[in-house]
Amino acid sequence: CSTVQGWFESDDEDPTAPVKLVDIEEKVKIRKLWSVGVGNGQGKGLYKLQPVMDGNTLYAASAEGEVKAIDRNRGKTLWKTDLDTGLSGGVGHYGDALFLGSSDGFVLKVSADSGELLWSTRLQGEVLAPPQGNGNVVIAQTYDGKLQGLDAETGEKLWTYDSDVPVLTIRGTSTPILNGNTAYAGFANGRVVAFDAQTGGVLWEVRVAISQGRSEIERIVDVDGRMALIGNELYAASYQGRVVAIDATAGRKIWQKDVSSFSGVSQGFGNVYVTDEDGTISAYLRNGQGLRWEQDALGYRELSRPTPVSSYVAVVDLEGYLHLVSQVDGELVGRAKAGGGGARADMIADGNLLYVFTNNGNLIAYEITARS
Amino acid sequence: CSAVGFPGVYRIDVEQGNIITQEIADQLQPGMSKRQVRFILGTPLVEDTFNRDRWDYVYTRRNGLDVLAEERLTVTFKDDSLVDVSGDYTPAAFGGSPEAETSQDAGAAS
Amino acid sequence: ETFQISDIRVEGLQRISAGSVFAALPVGVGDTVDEYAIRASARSLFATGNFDDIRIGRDGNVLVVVVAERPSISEINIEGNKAIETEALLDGLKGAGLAVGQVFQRSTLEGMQMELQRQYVQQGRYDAAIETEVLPEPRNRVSINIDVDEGTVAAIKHINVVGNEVFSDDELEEIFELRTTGWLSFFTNDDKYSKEKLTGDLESLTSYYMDRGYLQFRIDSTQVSVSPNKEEVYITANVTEGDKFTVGSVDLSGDLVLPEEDLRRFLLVAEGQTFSQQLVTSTEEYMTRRLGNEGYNFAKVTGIPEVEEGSNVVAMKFFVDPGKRTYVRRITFKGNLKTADDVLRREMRQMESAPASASAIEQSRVRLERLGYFSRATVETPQVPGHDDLIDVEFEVEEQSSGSIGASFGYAQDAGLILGLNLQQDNFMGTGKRVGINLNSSRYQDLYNFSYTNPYFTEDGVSRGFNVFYRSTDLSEVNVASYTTDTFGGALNFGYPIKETQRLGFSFGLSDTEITAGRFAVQEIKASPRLLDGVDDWFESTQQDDGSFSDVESIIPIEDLPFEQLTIPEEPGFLDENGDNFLNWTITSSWSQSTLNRGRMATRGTANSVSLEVAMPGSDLEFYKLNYRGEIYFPVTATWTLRLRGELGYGDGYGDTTELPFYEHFFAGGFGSVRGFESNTLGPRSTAAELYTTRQPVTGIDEDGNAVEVGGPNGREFGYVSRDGKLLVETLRDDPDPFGGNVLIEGSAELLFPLPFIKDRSKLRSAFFVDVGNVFNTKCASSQINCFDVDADELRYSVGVGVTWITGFGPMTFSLAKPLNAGPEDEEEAFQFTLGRGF
Amino acid sequence: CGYLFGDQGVFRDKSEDYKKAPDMPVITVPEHKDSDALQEIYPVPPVENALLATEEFEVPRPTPLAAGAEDEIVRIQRLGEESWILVAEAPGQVWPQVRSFFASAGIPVARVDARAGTMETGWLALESAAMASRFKVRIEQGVQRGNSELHVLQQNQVGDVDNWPGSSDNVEQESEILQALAQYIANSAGTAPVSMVAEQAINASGKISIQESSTGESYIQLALPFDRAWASLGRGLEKSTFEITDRDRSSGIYYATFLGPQGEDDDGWFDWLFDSEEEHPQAGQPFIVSVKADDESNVAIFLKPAAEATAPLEKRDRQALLTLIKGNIN
Amino acid sequence: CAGNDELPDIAADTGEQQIYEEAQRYLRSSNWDLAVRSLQLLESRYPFGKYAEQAQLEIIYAHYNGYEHEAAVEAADRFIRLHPAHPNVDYAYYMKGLAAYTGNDDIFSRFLPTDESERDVTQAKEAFAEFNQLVSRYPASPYAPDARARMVHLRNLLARHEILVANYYFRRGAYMAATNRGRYVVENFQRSPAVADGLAVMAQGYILLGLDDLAKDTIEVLALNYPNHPNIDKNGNFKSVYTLDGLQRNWINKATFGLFFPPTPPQFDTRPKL
Repeated sequence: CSTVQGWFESDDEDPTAPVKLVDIEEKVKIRKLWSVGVGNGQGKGLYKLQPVMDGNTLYAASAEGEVKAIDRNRGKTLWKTDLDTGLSGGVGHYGDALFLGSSDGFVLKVSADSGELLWSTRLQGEVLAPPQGNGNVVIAQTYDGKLQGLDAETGEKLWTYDSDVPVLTIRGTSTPILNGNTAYAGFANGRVVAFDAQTGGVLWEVRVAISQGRSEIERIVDVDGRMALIGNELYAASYQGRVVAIDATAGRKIWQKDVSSFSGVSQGFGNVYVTDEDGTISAYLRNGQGLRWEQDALGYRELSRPTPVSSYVAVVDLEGYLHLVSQVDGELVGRAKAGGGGARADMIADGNLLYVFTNNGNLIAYEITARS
Repeated sequence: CSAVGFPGVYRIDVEQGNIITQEIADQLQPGMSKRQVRFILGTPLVEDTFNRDRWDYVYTRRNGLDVLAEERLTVTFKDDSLVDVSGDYTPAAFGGSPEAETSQDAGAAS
Repeated sequence: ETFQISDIRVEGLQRISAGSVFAALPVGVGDTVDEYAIRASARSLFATGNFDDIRIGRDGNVLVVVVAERPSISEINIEGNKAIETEALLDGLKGAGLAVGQVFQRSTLEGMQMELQRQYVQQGRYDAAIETEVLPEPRNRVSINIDVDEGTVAAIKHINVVGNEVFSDDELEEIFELRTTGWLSFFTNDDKYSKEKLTGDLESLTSYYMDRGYLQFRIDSTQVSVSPNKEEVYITANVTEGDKFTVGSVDLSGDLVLPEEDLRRFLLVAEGQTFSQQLVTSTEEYMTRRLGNEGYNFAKVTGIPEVEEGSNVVAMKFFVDPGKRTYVRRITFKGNLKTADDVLRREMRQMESAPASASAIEQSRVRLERLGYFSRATVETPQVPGHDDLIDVEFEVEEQSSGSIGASFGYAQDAGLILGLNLQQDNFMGTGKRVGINLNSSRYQDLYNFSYTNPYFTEDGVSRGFNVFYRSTDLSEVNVASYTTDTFGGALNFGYPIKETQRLGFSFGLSDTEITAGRFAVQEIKASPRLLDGVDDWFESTQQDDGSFSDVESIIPIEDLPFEQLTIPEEPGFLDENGDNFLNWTITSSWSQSTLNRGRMATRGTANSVSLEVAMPGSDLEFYKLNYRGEIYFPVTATWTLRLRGELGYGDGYGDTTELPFYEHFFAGGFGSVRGFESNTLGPRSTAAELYTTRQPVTGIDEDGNAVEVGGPNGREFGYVSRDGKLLVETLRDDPDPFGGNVLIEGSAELLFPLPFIKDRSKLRSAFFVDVGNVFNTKCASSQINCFDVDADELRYSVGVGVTWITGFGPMTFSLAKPLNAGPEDEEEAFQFTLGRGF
Repeated sequence: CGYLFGDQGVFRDKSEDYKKAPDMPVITVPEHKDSDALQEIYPVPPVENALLATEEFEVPRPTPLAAGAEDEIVRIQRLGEESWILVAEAPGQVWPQVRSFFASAGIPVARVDARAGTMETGWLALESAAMASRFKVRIEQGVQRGNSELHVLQQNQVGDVDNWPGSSDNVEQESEILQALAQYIANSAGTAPVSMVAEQAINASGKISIQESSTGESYIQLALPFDRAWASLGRGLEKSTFEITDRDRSSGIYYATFLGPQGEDDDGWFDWLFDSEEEHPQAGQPFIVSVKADDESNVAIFLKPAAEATAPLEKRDRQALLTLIKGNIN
Repeated sequence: CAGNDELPDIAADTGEQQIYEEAQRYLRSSNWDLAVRSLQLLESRYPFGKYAEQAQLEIIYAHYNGYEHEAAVEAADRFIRLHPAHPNVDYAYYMKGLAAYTGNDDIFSRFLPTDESERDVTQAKEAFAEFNQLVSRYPASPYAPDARARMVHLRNLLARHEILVANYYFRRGAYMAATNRGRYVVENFQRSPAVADGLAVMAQGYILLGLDDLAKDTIEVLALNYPNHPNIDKNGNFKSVYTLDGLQRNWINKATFGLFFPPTPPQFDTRPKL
């Protein structure tokens, strides 16, 4: 009768099941200022459409093609437009222009003031990350492992860089960083490459992780999450690989630690924050002296990119809970329910204001203040 | 009458042997090797056990007892070189008149 | 230093034989060996994989090899596997060299883990986890426990085609076999990713475009990725459609062998048409097959589209390479374990030592399947090695029992339990002859029949055979007018083909039929009212006003019953007119045509047969019966087929027989006819018999005038009752039985559909059907009810579903049907089931 | 029903026809005709003895591998005044044990010839002996497959010391060494080392086998001299539950009645030979077992039912009895 | 759950000897599948015991007798793989041959009057190949004589099959096909008795094809080797049984459209009545 029982007993302690939340002593007050709905949010394609902040306005886009500009103070919608195409990558911003990627492989330049479409250029692959602009060139990364340079004015293709894509990857691509005339991008083959934004020439290339193991699954080493650039230090993390600190000009590895992260790295308070796929949030000292603290109470809860806000670090888990841990010792200090089926998009922090864009399309503003 | 039984019994044609045309036969030149002849005429379906140097290209098509078509061509070699070609399609090179008489196509009276 | 080996001694051997160790050693007795040779022999011994540890030393000039054998595996047990059977896993392991009794090595353990992981990844279970545990056992053996956590199968969450402008995403998604999780996915598993399916889908995507003019369509790249929790799969295909092309010119080149217009007939590609890869491929196929029929078995036709620069026009060039004319060297058969070689060979339309013809070979294969002896016939034409223009033709058949020796047991509702010993063998002892010895008895019929037919009496298929039979039926049992027939007779039959698929048949039969009408035989059979045998006197009794009858004055023997006492029946019964014993000799001629693709359970083709049975002049009864039966199959989709079936029958007497004898009437209803009605119950009814009333007289007067108990000492006598000069008549009340008629019109339309789980469709068939039909009589007796001349709106309709399954005992069929317009007299029967008799 | 099932009948039993399948010579072709095309695509290779058993064919049982139901590995056997050690291991395994016996006993080994299977010690002075003596151990294959025999020869250091005498000068010394050697081998059984040379030189396929005579009668072929064979046959018959009623050594005949399995509870190793559970068909039958010497080191043993035997001896039963006896001769 | 109706489970600790005895009793009482089960049990529990090899051999025997021929072949293959140099390995080869030889005949087929040469010959080819393995590797094996006799029988059967097909093609009127089948026998089946009929078929075929000089040569060989062949008359020339205008038919046959008393077509079949 073993077969019959087999059906009903649940997967006994499946090691990778998300951990149950335990009550914590709230040391921080998280107040919701306002919340604005933006279309259907991330849609079905596991997209990561991220809002962008410019001064007092937030620009957000949703998978079905709606783009909104929202006033940060009171969450009032300044303008709203509906581009009649599905969106998969966005929202890039530079000057008075927004850059979006459509799920049909187009890069769109939209006016930041009115949302009017300026130009759209067709690329080969899905654009899953916000294209970046620096006034004269626009960089877009596509899911088929290519990085495209387009002319900011006309949208005409300038150059293309092609990286070899392994058979099986993690859904999504990393977000390229455009700093002046150098562009940095992380690829699915576990490497970070620096380019001359104008000509597309490769400045340097650093391997973040080496794929090993036998099955396709064990060989995934995507650099998917957003990288962090501060001064001359570039931090990047890969799946089933390492978090790496790179000298941005020389392209030399400064230090590296083993980690498996798909949601990206951030830096603050002298630390580099990264969330591992097994749910531990680790803070490494930027100077490479090693681990400052580690918080593993949120095991396997598919945490988003850790975002420093005031003196805390915020993450959102798969059920949409917003957690705050202290930047000093990683202790869990606050929790709030953002809902919306989680929030894959990277959060934006400004002072003690935190903007979260939930998967079902709510852009929520929080104010974080320490409890007296 | 040769009809075995009821009038109009449907009988299939029984075809046997290699199909040869004058045009193919004319390509034969004396002294050709067996391989060359085989390339031109194809594999002979009658290759006698006791006469390896003689190939017979016989073609017959019958329906019951009526002979619908019958042609034959015999090729003989002498230590791997073609010496004689005889039969319905004697090629010019072997003394056949250029337009050899057409094969008797008239079927025997049924 | 080196030394010469005087002897080699091996120590520590348990299971491995000394011989295999000596064989593995590169050195032997008498060799001089040095340090290097010793290390080499250690390495080669280690390579055998049987030893954990090898030490080679010297004892004087004796080379001493001390080995420690590796443990062997005593058992492997696997828990936690549900998706993949344990046997399948064990087979996989055996492939990786890991099985009970094998030598256990650490490396094979990793190999095993990888092997199991691979099997699960292949099933899309990306997050399966496998732990292994090795437990030492006594006598240097180990047992291995494997604990599998199969994880969940990654389901496809999102499929995105990038770069499609002409066709919408939904339109393209339809082509894909891989689908995002839908409500049926738990059942069809179409949302489970697999590499093969993806490649297949990409191919169908390419051909979808190429068939619609997009010659230069190409797929730039595809990405497959998983969600971080490895439970969802995302697929993206990046395509470039290119422009739409139309066909400019079409021409043939190369050695056409046939006149150009012969081949051009097969050209599906025409000028001005949108380019379609599909049409190009099928053109190639038809031309190759046509050349095959001409004996060019290795012909190759390739269609090459050449794009004219800068324009959207393409010039189609078909290049024909006939290859050499091919001949068939030998034809061989495989799988005919019971059937003799010439039974198969005589079906051949392709001869040996003859030009090969693809159509003749295919025709031969179909003829083999049409025999009904084989469930499947396949053919291959390999090239004879060393001759590029000779092929062998190899048929492989799979025999199925085309009959059975031994008792057959059947149950049918209309016939009750059918018991019988029948040796119905279409392929008797494999000789291809049809022999039938049927000894069947059922509730209403006993049938003893011996039949022998040789379908190939001559090589061309002239068939010759005979059969003798004795049949006695008591039709009252099966709701047909109560009479019994006893027939015996025999027939000689011949048949011969007049075309590839048409045959003529003749049969000269002699039969003696005897009808005994039952007491209550209906009027159509025996005139009514009638006297009952066994009642031989009558008496007059007048009915009093209080309804009772006066006493009997006198009993009078029947013989001197005055004639006028009887009422004259309006119409004579059949037996009255023709007597009840008929010796007929009949000639039946028939034409039949069949292009069905299978002897049984066909799915394609048509079959028609017309037969005329005439009871020749000079027989006791002179009548004829004309019968047409036909069926045709239309494939509706790849797996659904529409089958139309029809049957017409007309019979009538001629010469001095006025009507078709009633025992030869057509019947309808039930299986093989109009389902949903009780079998044989449609159409004209018989009128119940009218009998002179009989009654027992209560008291009577004996001849010398005193009252006496009529009936004598031993029992009651019966007598007829008459009133005012006429014998009283009473009609039987039992319900009128079906009587059949001389005109039959019947047909049905069936939609054959595949049952989801059934793979072998030659064994089981299911169908929705609409049956229509009825039996009519051109000469209805005035009193017959439900009897109509041929009249379309009297046709009965029924609709339902039926399943036939060929079991070891023969076909088992059941059907569920709902009559739509049953008449008042028709008896309905929704569920019908029979075993041992096909429909 | 001869007609139906008899030899010419319709339902003739065809399963024996293959024995009469003719094998014809290749056809001769007149010299002016080619004959190179004639070949055989199904050639039938030759066989050593193409003699076929005439009786009805029966699917043969696999012959038993190694007999020897006894458990002890080492036994000393005597015949007359000659004795030797019988070891239930292949010569290849016994050889190294003898070497290690001499090494452990500190007896110097003078000459070793693995191919001939002999080992000779140097001259050594045993305490009780008056003069030095030396020993020669000869290893040869045993009667049964996988067995081996150890013969010891002792020579005193007197007279012609260069070559060895026919039998030991001093028999006590010989049996003393014999005992010691047997004891040593007995307790070093199990993971005994194997010597390659000995293994390959002395083939261990046994000296006894069952053959079939030209008349199709099977008999036991035994590679032992007559007297040794006579003795071991006697012992073998008793062990095979035969009761020897009389013997005539000069004409080489044992008169023995077969008792059959006496219903001892655990059926003997060979009970699979006798078909029925109940009384064995041949039980109680008298037999004549004759030993005929083919040459001075080979004998043939025939089994015939005695004149007064009641049950006929079919082929199967003769084969079974002979296999039983063969298994018990060693 | 319900225990399956397996062999009454022999207690786990029954010794090697008892299981083997158990198997012998089943073998003796022809209880083949129980014998197989206990032998397999013996092998799995004591894979390296002293009875293991013997048990493997007896499994082959038991399967064969139980008419499970595929299983017998499998067991034999396994033995050959495990003990390639075993003194009794010839028995395994022999049983593989026997299994292929009997193929899927059942108990009756040895009595049925069916002629094997008419049926599927692939089974005969397989059996020939298996026996060939035995005889060529172990000519001295006690099973070699029986195997060789069967090989000769199989070869003759394969040759006879060719002649049967030739006879059919003569009836069919495909004379070249018949001739080539005859030639195939003469060229490939030397030493088989069917060669005589092969030559007769060739001669008859050549005559019908009008190749008289080829016919003459063949007849010369036939007369030389088989003077008393039914188609050779006393002074050595060929009695042709087929003519180009069909078989002679008696008047009844003609009158009844060929349906009654048809002429029996001649057969080239000089198989001696065994």
